[in-house]
Amino acid sequence: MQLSRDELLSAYTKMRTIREFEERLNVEFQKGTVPGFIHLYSGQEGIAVGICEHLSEDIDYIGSTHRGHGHCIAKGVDVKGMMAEIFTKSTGLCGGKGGSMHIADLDKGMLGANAIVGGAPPLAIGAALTAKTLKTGGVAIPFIGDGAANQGTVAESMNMACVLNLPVVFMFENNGYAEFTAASYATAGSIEARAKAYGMPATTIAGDDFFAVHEAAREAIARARAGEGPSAIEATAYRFHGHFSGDPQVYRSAEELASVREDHDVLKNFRKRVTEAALLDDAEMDAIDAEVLTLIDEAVAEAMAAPEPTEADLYTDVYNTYQ
Amino acid sequence: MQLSRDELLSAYTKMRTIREFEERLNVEFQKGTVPGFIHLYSGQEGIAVGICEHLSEDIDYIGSTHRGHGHCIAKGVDVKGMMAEIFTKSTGLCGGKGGSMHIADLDKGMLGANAIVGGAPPLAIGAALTAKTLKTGGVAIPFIGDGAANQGTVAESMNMACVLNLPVVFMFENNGYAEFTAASYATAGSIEARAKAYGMPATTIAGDDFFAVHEAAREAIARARAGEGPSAIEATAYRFHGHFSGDPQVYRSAEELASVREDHDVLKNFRKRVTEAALLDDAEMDAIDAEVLTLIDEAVAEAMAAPEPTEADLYTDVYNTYQ
Amino acid sequence: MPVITYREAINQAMAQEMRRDPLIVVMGEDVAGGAGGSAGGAEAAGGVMGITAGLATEFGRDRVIDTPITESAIMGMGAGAALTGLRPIAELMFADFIGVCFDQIYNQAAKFRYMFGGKAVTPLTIRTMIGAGMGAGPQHSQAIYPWLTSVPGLKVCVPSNPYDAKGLMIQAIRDDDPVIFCEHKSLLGMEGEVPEDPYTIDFGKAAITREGTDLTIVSMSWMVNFCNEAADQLASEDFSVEVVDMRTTSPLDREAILKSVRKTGRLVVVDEANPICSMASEISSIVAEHAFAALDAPIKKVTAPHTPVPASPKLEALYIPDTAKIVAAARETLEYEL
Amino acid sequence: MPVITYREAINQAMAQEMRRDPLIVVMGEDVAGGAGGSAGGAEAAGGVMGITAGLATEFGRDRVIDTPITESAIMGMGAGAALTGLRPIAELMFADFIGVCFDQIYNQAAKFRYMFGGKAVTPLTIRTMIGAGMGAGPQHSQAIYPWLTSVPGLKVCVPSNPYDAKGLMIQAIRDDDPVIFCEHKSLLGMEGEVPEDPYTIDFGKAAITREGTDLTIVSMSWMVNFCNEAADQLASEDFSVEVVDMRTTSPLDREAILKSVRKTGRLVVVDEANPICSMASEISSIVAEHAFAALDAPIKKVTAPHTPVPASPKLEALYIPDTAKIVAAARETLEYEL
Ligand SMILES: Cc1ncc(C[n+]2csc(CCOP(=O)(O)OP(=O)(O)O)c2C)c(N)n1
Ligand SMILES: Cc1ncc(C[n+]2csc(CCOP(=O)(O)OP(=O)(O)O)c2C)c(N)n1
Ligand SMILES: [Mg+2]
Ligand SMILES: [Mg+2]
Repeated sequence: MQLSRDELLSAYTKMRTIREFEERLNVEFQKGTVPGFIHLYSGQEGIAVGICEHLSEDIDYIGSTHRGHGHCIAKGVDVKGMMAEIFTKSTGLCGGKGGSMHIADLDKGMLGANAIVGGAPPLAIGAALTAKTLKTGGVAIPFIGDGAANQGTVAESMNMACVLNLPVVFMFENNGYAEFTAASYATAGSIEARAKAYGMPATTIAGDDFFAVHEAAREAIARARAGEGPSAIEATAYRFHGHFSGDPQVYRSAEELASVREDHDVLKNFRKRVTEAALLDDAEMDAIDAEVLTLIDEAVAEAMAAPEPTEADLYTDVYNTYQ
Repeated sequence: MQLSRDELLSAYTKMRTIREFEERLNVEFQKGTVPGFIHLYSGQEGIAVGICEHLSEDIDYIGSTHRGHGHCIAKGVDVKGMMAEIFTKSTGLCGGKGGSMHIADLDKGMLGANAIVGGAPPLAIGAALTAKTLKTGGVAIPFIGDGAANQGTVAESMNMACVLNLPVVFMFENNGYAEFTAASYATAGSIEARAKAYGMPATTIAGDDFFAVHEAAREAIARARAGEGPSAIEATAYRFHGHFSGDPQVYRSAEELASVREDHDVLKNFRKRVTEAALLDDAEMDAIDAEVLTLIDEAVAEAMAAPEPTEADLYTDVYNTYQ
Repeated sequence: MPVITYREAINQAMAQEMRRDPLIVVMGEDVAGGAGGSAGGAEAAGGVMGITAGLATEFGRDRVIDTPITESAIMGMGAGAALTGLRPIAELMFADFIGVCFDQIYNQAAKFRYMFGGKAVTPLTIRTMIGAGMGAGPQHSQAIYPWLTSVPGLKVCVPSNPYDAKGLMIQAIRDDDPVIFCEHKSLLGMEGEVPEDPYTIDFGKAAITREGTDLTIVSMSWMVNFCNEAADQLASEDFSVEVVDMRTTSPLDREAILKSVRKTGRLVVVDEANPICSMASEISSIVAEHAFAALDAPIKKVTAPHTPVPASPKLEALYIPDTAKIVAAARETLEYEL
Repeated sequence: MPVITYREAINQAMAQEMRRDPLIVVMGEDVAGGAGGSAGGAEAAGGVMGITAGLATEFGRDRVIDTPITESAIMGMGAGAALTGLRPIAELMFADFIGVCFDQIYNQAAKFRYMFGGKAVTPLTIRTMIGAGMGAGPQHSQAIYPWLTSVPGLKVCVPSNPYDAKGLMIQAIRDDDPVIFCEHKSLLGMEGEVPEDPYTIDFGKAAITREGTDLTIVSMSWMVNFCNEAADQLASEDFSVEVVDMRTTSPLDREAILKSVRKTGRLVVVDEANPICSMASEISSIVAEHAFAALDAPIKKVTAPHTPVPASPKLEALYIPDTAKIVAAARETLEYEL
């Protein structure tokens, strides 16, 4: 289905924002300004954005992973609040208590990054149960890596979603690696076949093709909204960086690393396609690029300038009430 | 492949022993002589025996379930030791500390019944890893119910077995129910398809046909022994009793209950087949029946007469050594 | 006042709350039962112990949801539903099964509020069955509430009688934090007076079930009943024993414990859990830190031994801290002289 | 004597034992790393923290097994392999992940021997990383050894320095019971003298890392180092402080604790875990029961607060029981007068 100009611009802006956010974080992390671990989403932007462009903030939910920045931005989470959170400042979305692996924004339907591999799918089916019970028409999307695909929680969630006919789209991102181990070694058989074995429709698409993701997601989400139950999408994904910022990636060949960036850059692919089809022109995309850079610069500057949480914050919000 | 007379007699004896063991336990449990819960295997004998007749005590292992008596007997575990254990006597296989849901006999390659649904498959792949590492030629068989099939541990074990190319046969027993809930409701899609999705061969057979099980098991086990990796068998199974001894089974129709016993009795089917083919005659099977009855009578009498564990037993065997 | 069982009290609490609040859903294995069965699919169980009996029939299967045997998916679904607007009651049939789903409870539900910077509200109630006494063996008989109690962000109920069971269950359902409600399998048939109308019991408020001045016994859940018996037995020997029933272990009513010990000067803590890092240890340590000056005797812990729960009913009876063991410890503590 | 790191000490222990005993296999996520990768599949990690570095290269991938991210399958495979003749070392990368695999540890491996009537031998070593100090956030920083310690059938190592790490690891591997070996992430780079030759340290034997007569501080793992600092600081104020390093929490050297407290009369227990049902609580309760008469002051617990571990390094530093907090508690205890 043909996207409107506005839709194309929106998608491009989101993907570009994710890319710049991550590339900048990589630089900051190497400088030592960012605490903890950082897992970068560069290269996989088309997947988060391809699916989230179909979602609304009010009724639709996503459940994310340790590699969650891209999912957040795609779902409309505030970039400055995210950056401040990754810098663990009091102005961060979680007041600095969550950090990169726990960014959440329930008001935007973002159920949280998750530092437990396979942690989010059970939560996502819960959000889908809410949608089904309250008849909101909403859907829930857990993002699942090729490594996470093996976790028992994922299998359980797929079965539960089928049994209860929940509005879920299981979004598998197969970027070929879980940490330093290849999916070809650790993820037996086929993820698509696993999903189908539970009785849900499933399809495999190229995650560096925004339009392929967008189209597959459209169908799966429409199905879920119509009360026809869960489905799964497996997207081939291309991780530009290592597992975490700083990973030397000795397990990947130079050829693979080069090809990932040259042949599988979703932003390049997108730009080529929309300019060739004369849907957008380079100038307007360049303008977006510049705006995004400014936003990221500001976000980093504000995050760095923001106050640390205070000692009192250590003790708050363990409970709503604890008489 | 045609079974020898001795093989047929052995299989029949084992199946009949399981049946009588369970039927007698049902009576004893209703009398209140047996503590805890008892889950009876009657109706499913062909599955345990069909597969275990291919196994040796030394190098092959099985991992069992809460419904484990049949698996134990099929694997050659001592009937009297089992009965005494179920009566939680000091002469029981586990000294009365395990009971019905924890009978184990490592000397016979029986890794334990398991009161945790989905608990055994991870252990079974461990036994398979031992076999692979020590090149014993052994195989490991976890038994898995239709309800257990949904547990994450089962999915994880299937993936692991494929990744490490372990000598495992996943033996699914689909008896249509997990407790009081039908598999048609709770087990989405197809178990066979799930196994295949991990890249292993899988097949579905009728569990009331001893010969079908025996043949499928022969192939799968040969494959495992040859180092060709795991496979799965789904057997349609027919649970004669309720989930536990005493379950009124209001969730099953009278027709289903009648048909299970009339049309799906593996012992009847076996006898019909071997007498029609003139492989065994009724008289020799009747003789086995009588012997088995005597054995079970003795087992119950001895279990009832056996001493209780002593207070000292409460504290022993928590550790091998605990300085 | 109507006399009903602990089982019925919990059932009544859920039914009354479900009538009041359409956001409440119940989920778990066979909480209705019968789904897909050849008899037509009518409610067939109402829980393995009948605690949710009748709920599916009254509220329908959209609100009383039979699930597959996948505890991580059940707990996670409950947590995710709670985070997005429902008030789920999720059943973990036996507390022993926590090992297959603990992550969704302790790393997810319990931490949402804190790690999301105070923005999450997770009104999840987890019902689960604890304890020994049924000959159910090592994997179906454990008292694991110490682990739960130690988790920041979780609240833990351990009712010892039908009245408390109802009031704490209603509070748990209405509470905006994740709560684990521990039902003791040996108490299900216990009868007691329970008001028909809904009422709540505040969390973190202990009950004094026996008043006394010579010795404090602190306990929870099933054990409270043995403690009461022990107190009554000792009363006939002219010892005045106070029994404190914690009712919830998180929050824990430290004040009630300290106040009683400051009065009596002597303490026995009774806990069905394994001894190490138990509630008995916790309560003893609180007193050893905060009421030390009031203590006239060593603090005795009466707990299960450091062993699994044996299947044999004879051994299980020896495993359980019973009235005789409590009386013996109490007597020793009462008779202690520095 | 060679000076090596805690990380290297553990690595050396495993390598030496693997040379000695072909039954030892190592398994876990990226314990080798690189499997199936486009660079050809050579060892690429040796564990996320490099603790198993070189093992795959020396012993081959049949003995150093990269696994999928399925902790239940890893722990269960380790337990099943141990039950049938291997001596597996299974890695649970971060101890926080225990929630997805606890059943295979506590209901299976730990209970085999007891529930199978004494016939099982389960020589399984589980290596795992505990604790705060790396800014790794709420789900990667927890000190969960109290849960482990409470489980009958499990043994638990909590080494505080490279020497102990090596000796306890070798003992863990040779031990015939399931052992969880807790490596503290903040200690990995700590250097110390470690003999090249293999040696074992008996389980259940505490070390006195500072001798003293005025106060006993009991601790374990990372915290011991802060306790030593605190003792040294207080020594300059003429307080004589004894520090007891438990080394293993199961078995726990109760005698060493009681002996020290009987000498000093005062006790502070320091534990990085959340406070409730912690090792601090356990140790306090042991002393309150068995060395009550020797006590001259309340027993103080210094622990993390009852909160998740915050991601912010500033808050994390406040979360951790550090030297200043230990000194403050010690001083209060030393100065206490009845
Ligand atoms: C339960 C659990 N196990 C292991 C880890 C450590 N870990 C973090 S990310 C990761 C790899 C995940 O791989 P994949 O699912 O493919 O996601 P990707 O990193 O490729 O986005 C691992 C093993 C974890 N955080 N949680
Ligand atoms: C982890 C866990 N969840 C739930 C239970 C309770 N339970 C025991 S048997 C059973 C049903 C198992 O069904 P299935 O796997 O089909 O085996 P069957 O009883 O039919 O042999 C359930 C839910 C349990 N013992 N362990
Ligand atoms: Mg991946
Ligand atoms: Mg079944």
